[in-house]
Amino acid sequence: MSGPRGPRPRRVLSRGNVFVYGTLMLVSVYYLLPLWVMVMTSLKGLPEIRMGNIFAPPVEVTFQPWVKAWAEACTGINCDGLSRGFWNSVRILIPSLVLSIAVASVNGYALSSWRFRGSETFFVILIVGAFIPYQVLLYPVVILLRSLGLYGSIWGLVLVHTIFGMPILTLLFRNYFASLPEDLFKAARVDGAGFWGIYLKIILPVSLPIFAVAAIIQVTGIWNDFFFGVVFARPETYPMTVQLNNIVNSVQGVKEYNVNMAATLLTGLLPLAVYFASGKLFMRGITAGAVKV
Amino acid sequence: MALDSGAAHLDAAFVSVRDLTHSFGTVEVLKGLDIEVRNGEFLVLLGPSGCGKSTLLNCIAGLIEITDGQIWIGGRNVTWEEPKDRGIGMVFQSYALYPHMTVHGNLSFGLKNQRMPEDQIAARVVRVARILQIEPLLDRKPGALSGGQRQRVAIGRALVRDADVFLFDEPLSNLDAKLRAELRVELKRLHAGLGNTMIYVTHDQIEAMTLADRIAVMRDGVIQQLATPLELYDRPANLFVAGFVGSPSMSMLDGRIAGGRFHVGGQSLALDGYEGRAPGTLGAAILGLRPEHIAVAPAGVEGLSAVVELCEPMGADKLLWTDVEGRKVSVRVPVETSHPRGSRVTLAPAMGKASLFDAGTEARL
Amino acid sequence: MALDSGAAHLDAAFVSVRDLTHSFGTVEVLKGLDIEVRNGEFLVLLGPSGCGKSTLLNCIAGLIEITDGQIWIGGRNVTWEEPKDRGIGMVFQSYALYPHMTVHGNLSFGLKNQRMPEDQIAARVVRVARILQIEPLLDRKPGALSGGQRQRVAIGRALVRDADVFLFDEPLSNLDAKLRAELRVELKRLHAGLGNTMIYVTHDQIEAMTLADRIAVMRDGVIQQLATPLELYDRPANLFVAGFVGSPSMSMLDGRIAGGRFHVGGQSLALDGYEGRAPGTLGAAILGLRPEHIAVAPAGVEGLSAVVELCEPMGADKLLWTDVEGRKVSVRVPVETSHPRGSRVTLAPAMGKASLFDAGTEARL
Amino acid sequence: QDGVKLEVMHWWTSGGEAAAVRKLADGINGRTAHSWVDSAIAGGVDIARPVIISRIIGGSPPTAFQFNPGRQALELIEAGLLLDLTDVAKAQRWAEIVNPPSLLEACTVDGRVYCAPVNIHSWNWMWLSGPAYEAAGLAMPADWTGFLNSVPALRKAGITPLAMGGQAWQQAGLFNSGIAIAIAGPEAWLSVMRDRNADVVRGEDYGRAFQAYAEARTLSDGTGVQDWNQATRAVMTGRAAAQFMGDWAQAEFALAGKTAGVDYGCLPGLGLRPYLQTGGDAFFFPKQGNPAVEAAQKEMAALMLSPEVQVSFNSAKRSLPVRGDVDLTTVNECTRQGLDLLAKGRTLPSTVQLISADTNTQLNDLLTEFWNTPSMTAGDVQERYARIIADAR
Amino acid sequence: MAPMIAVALVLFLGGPIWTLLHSFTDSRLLPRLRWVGLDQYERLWASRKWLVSIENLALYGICSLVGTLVLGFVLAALLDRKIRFENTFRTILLYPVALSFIVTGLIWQWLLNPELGIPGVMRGLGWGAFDPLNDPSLVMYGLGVAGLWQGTGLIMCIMLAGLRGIDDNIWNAARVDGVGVVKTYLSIIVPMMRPVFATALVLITSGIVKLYDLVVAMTSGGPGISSEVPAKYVMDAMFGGQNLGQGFAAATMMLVPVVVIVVPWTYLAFGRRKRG
Ligand SMILES: Nc1ncnc2c1ncn2[C@@H]1O[C@H](COP(=O)(O)OP(=O)(O)OP(=O)(O)O)[C@@H](O)[C@H]1O
Ligand SMILES: Nc1ncnc2c1ncn2[C@@H]1O[C@H](COP(=O)(O)OP(=O)(O)OP(=O)(O)O)[C@@H](O)[C@H]1O
Ligand SMILES: [Mg+2]
Ligand SMILES: [Mg+2]
Repeated sequence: MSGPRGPRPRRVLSRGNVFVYGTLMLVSVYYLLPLWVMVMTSLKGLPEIRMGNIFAPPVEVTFQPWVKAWAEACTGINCDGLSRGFWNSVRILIPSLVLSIAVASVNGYALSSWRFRGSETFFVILIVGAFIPYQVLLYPVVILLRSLGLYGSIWGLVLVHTIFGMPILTLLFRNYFASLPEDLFKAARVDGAGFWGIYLKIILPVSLPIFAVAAIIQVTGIWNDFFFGVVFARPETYPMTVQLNNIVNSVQGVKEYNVNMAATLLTGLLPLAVYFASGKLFMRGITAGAVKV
Repeated sequence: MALDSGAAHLDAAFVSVRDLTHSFGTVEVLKGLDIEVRNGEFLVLLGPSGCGKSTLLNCIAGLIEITDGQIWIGGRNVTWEEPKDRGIGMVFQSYALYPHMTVHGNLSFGLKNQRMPEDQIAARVVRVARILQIEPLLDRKPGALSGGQRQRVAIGRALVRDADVFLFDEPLSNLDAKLRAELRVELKRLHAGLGNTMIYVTHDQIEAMTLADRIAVMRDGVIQQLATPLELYDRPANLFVAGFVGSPSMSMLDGRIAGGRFHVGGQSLALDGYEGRAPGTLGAAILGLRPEHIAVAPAGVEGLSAVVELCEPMGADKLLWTDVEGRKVSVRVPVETSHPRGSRVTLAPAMGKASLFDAGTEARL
Repeated sequence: MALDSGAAHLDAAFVSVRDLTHSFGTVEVLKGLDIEVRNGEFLVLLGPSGCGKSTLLNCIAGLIEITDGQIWIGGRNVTWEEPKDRGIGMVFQSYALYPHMTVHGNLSFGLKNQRMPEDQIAARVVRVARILQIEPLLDRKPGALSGGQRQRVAIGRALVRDADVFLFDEPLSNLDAKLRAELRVELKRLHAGLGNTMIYVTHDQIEAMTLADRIAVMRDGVIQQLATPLELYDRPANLFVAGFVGSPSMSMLDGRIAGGRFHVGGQSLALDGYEGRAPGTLGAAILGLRPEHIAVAPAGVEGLSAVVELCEPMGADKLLWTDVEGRKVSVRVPVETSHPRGSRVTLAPAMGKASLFDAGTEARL
Repeated sequence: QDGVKLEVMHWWTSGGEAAAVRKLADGINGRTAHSWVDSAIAGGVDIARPVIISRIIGGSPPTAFQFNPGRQALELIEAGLLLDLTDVAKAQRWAEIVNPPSLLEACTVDGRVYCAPVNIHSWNWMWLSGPAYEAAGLAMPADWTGFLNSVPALRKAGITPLAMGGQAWQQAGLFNSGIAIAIAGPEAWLSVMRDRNADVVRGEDYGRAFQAYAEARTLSDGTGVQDWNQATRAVMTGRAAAQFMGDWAQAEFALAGKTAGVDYGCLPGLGLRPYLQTGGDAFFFPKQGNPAVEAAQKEMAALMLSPEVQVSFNSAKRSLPVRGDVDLTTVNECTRQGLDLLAKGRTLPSTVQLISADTNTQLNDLLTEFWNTPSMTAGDVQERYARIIADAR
Repeated sequence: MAPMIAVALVLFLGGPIWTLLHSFTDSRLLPRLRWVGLDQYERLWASRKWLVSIENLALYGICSLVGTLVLGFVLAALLDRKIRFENTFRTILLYPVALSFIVTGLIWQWLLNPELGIPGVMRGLGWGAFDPLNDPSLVMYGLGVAGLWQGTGLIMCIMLAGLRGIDDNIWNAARVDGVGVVKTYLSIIVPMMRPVFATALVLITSGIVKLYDLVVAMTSGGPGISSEVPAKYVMDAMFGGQNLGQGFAAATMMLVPVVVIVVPWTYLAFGRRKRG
């Protein structure tokens, strides 16, 4: 017996592979080019930057910009760089992230699986909410928080993040949940699981990819938020982005591009870590074997 | 035998469906359906594909919101109650296994929800897994199971629980004959032991006949007949039930009744011995004959003359497809006999087992 | 009869599976399986749930990457080819309908891909839909269909196409008996007309017997016997096949052969007329008897004495469960007869139809 | 007496600015019982404004905040949200010491003082490139006209005559603070900006100014940068010959180690009519409803104008002090010119002190559109400018 | 939970109403109810900047919507082909989202700079010179390139999550039906992912409508006003110009089409719910 036998050998340079990896590499270049420039710039001294070639690697590598961005850059009279705001950002991020995802996913779940009166109207309002530039709502939010007695507290900020994250996240969750096999819900109801039981034990575990997406959206949004951070926090609780903004966005005076780049890269590290870690949640065929259709 | 096991608990209606109507959008699937299931009864639902059996089970379970009517379980009107408050266990036609849980997790989920102690749960799961022969699979997820294994997990998920009413939607359809026979016996035994009420959808006539206390035959969302298996088989209430129950199915001869005889084409048969109230004379009528109630008579005996068209081996015996005056009639014959295609035989029906229907109303005479 | 329809095209192996091994991770499901299917043959795969039938079909279709072995179709080694280049049509056990397309869309999708002209597509779809009785459903999406309706769409999707090989995985399991019988006939007719090669998984023994040119019985990833239905039924190659084929299944009596007689408990039977090469004397042996090959003999005739335990009505006839020296033996009897529980009867097996197995190797003697 | 924590909101974040802020903070921390809590937000008034307003509306305002004095704070004052500093101003005789008086006027509404000016920044400087003129073989021009005359030579040498960043405020600044004052004259300018006299805009003087602006438009082709400091760098390296920008541009020159008068030149008011526009920063103090805090706020206001703080702060910030009676320690040639003009009283208020932010935004939009639309004529922009002035409130 | 939802409703329903009301006033620095009728709207529609903003938004919107959806889906599909280093590629495509645009805007300015950046390199290779950010007719495309760079990663992620929810059996059926990979994506996978596309669509369009940071960071609306967008108009009016009334009028005008389109669309696409 001659000829092919057993599993098809995987040719490394098959047409499909060349196309897939080729495209990805190409796109990666487009995506990485700015990163390259940033990293290179952050490793150069100011005089070298002034000379102009943005693509060139540094002639003289210096880590001073990174040190400065992290620990020395001044914000007003406080000269401790981004390190100052880091823990504040973490303290803001965690409750906001947990709460916003919890609220939105439960909303999405309620909207997709349980009938309640006015749910459509609720949904429409949320969607319209997604389109309002949040700055327009600044004063209403301030007034609202003031009347709730939350203005200026970290919980006020958490509430704001939760609310402004709600439209997109609710939509995200709702649409994903709605595409899960309906019989799963039925089986769980027969098995005596209630609203929360179904949500926690069935919906949540089979929707991990979408939770990963939601986490990515929220970590990015909350971590990078600057506007709400300054408006609703106080100087001692300013998030890292206020420092970042102060380092980067000075109107007058000299622009230290290398420090700016280093600061931006430093600020992006945590979301980046989250993106990388979320990989495990993007699992394949998670509902395999559930039903036959 | 069908009536004597489990019959002990029979009393008033335990599950009762009253005037149930359900529509999916504009498609009316259940049309004012009424059915009463006695306590401890094993009721089998039979009916053509798409007649509304699954929909009925879903309505009883409270999984779809009914358009009109009432559902009573155990003397309570549960029409508006949540599924979990109805005391039911269910096997879904599509299995609906929890994809992220192992088989063990799937089986124990319902029990955990009832806050049963861990050791009891473990004991039950093991017992059910043994019955269903899925013990080696307890740590797999549904995605790594074969079709029949999945189906068994689905059954197991219902069986582990103490439900008052079990709703089984074609639970054995994807199992091999041997396993199916074993599980049939197990189910019967469990039912006899626990005395739960069972509503069981199946397409397998043997399953229906052997398991059921009573069988309900449905068609287009309406119950056609609700009777014991024997009665259903021997005395179908109408043409539909007659044609539907029994495999291979009853042969139908359309003719006329006149002078106490049934006339079909140029031939006729005496109606002597027919168990119904067949009128002496009636315009059009239909005579139904089951293959096993027809004998191939030696030449000369009174009967219908027929031509052999096809001979199908069925394992235990053979099925002879014949043509009587242009109508198909099938006859069950022993394997040994040989009737070549095209040969002419005389068929002698046992009139005591035949069924006669009014051609207009299709009701049994 | 099984051999004469479609047999016209039989010639060399059309689908041939050579030394096929497949493992899911550490679980070895197919173990060096060999099978040759002739051109135009209707091959039925039988086997217990989880034995690897679906896996085999998937391997033939090229949907899972095999661990070792070869697949040949139409004389070509297709082991490394894409499913679409293998000329197959397939019905999946789990249907795998396209949920966003209407039934019509599901049926016509494959054809559109072959760039068949619109009018031909429409004609085919309508024809298949008529055969499967899903014409009124053409505009529905799968989500709005009953289980049996979905299954028919899945069949339809395979049937509309001109494939050289059809792989059907339990295609009729969720249909009612009547429809199943009708479709069985239709499938047979289609197959006879087109002369395609069919590999058909089923758990329904009647389906297997009536449809198959040959039947392959599988167990744990290994083919146990590949033979015509009659041979399989009458002369099972080993104990497993004997027990697996036939429903209700063959009764097994374990005993000894000595002096040309089979001894069980204190009783014995003459082996005269046994068709195999039964040795005059052998230590342990097993005698297999099908229920329909045992007659309840009048007292005095030679046979085995038995006690009636249970009597199960099966529609056409009854099944008598009896006890012979502590072993269960089932006997098929006419409905009319009456054997009360506990009564003693004499069973007279037809030795010409019996099977004898070596207790050690379990192979047929 | 217990100290109060004074949260001060400002947008001084870059190196030199931060050093300047430290002087203020040192003043508070060192000379009073109170402590300075720094709340810096970079990005200027457009970013700080919503934050400050939100905090005030939200009921937890900062103790003090930096703002442009003038029309922009009017509404807060009218709404009674800001602390009246009149008694401090009286006690410290601000009316006498603040120079130019327009700074205090900008803080005064209905005769009452609401803010404490701290420094003077002037917008209307033209910076000239030493290397560029050297390369073109010319001496640095003395005024706008001279600059225009040098253009052909510059062009020949491959030098962009005028460096201009891509942002609207830079392009508008050239007209509003530069050409309009220099060509149409301070009187016409004041009657437009202060008195909203649209007829003056439609008049001949302004007509010439718009012509000049249109001419300037052609001079910046090829700059290709967004930020002002990138434009400044072009001047520094000699790729461009001139830039119109505020005195903060000097910081860039200084950092690069350039010497005024040699490496770069400066022409206040384009050299034609050397006036100094005296903008600057001021601090406002929201009402807190707490007498102890209010006392501290007033103490702070007084301290900010004290001579010591003025000198140390403005030296660090490279801006001019608001008091005429103090001397900066070291000044270069360009700063000297500014101080001279200040001493001579050749000063004008800054644009934002006269017109509302709304009008300012509209003017910016118009002028940047003009600057970037070659097909738009001086006549077009003149008429539309006039309409905006006429509608200004 | 319930209070959260109540707050959200109050805000998302009350906010626009509040905005609408104040658009009929002459609120400047502080919101106040001094009615001026439709004055703010008249001024809005007489403003060149506003008209340009709308045109720009339409142009950018169409390019970015199509670009993001297509690129996002294609990338997700590529990542879903059981490739190696999936995690790395995904992170690469996603990292732009994590970086503040204040700085990446600057990088793109550099990259698109005719001397320093890509156009310079291309000119070096003998291509024609171009200067996207300083050419009024190209500037929106320049923004588009950067916008695509920043926005696609997230959409790709959403699509990837959607792809992961698709049953392998569907793929098998398509393979047996003889459908090529591309065709399977187009005619089976994409239609099955309709809800995912709906989510992506809302996310992208809401991002487009709110487009602000990118413009500020890269062009500040320039050259001239040729890259102005409505959200920036609103912000400029509210916070730059201290004219809340004008800003609210513009914001209202932005919401009108949203409401007109979104409300019926939501009812159509999502109104008929599956379960009950
Ligand atoms: N969501 C739906 N929308 C519209 N019609 C539906 C829907 N679900 C089911 N139907 C129709 O309702 C009828 C009854 O469906 P049901 O599932 O109850 O049938 P069944 O008796 O269980 O059939 P089977 O034996 O094939 O499972 C079928 O004709 C089916 O097409
Ligand atoms: N993904 C998987 N991982 C591990 N084991 C698997 C996987 N899929 C199937 N199996 C195992 O392989 C065996 C064969 O499965 P297969 O689906 O071929 O059975 P089958 O003969 O079709 O059974 P059935 O009649 O129940 O459909 C089963 O025991 C099953 O548990
Ligand atoms: Mg059903
Ligand atoms: Mg299978």
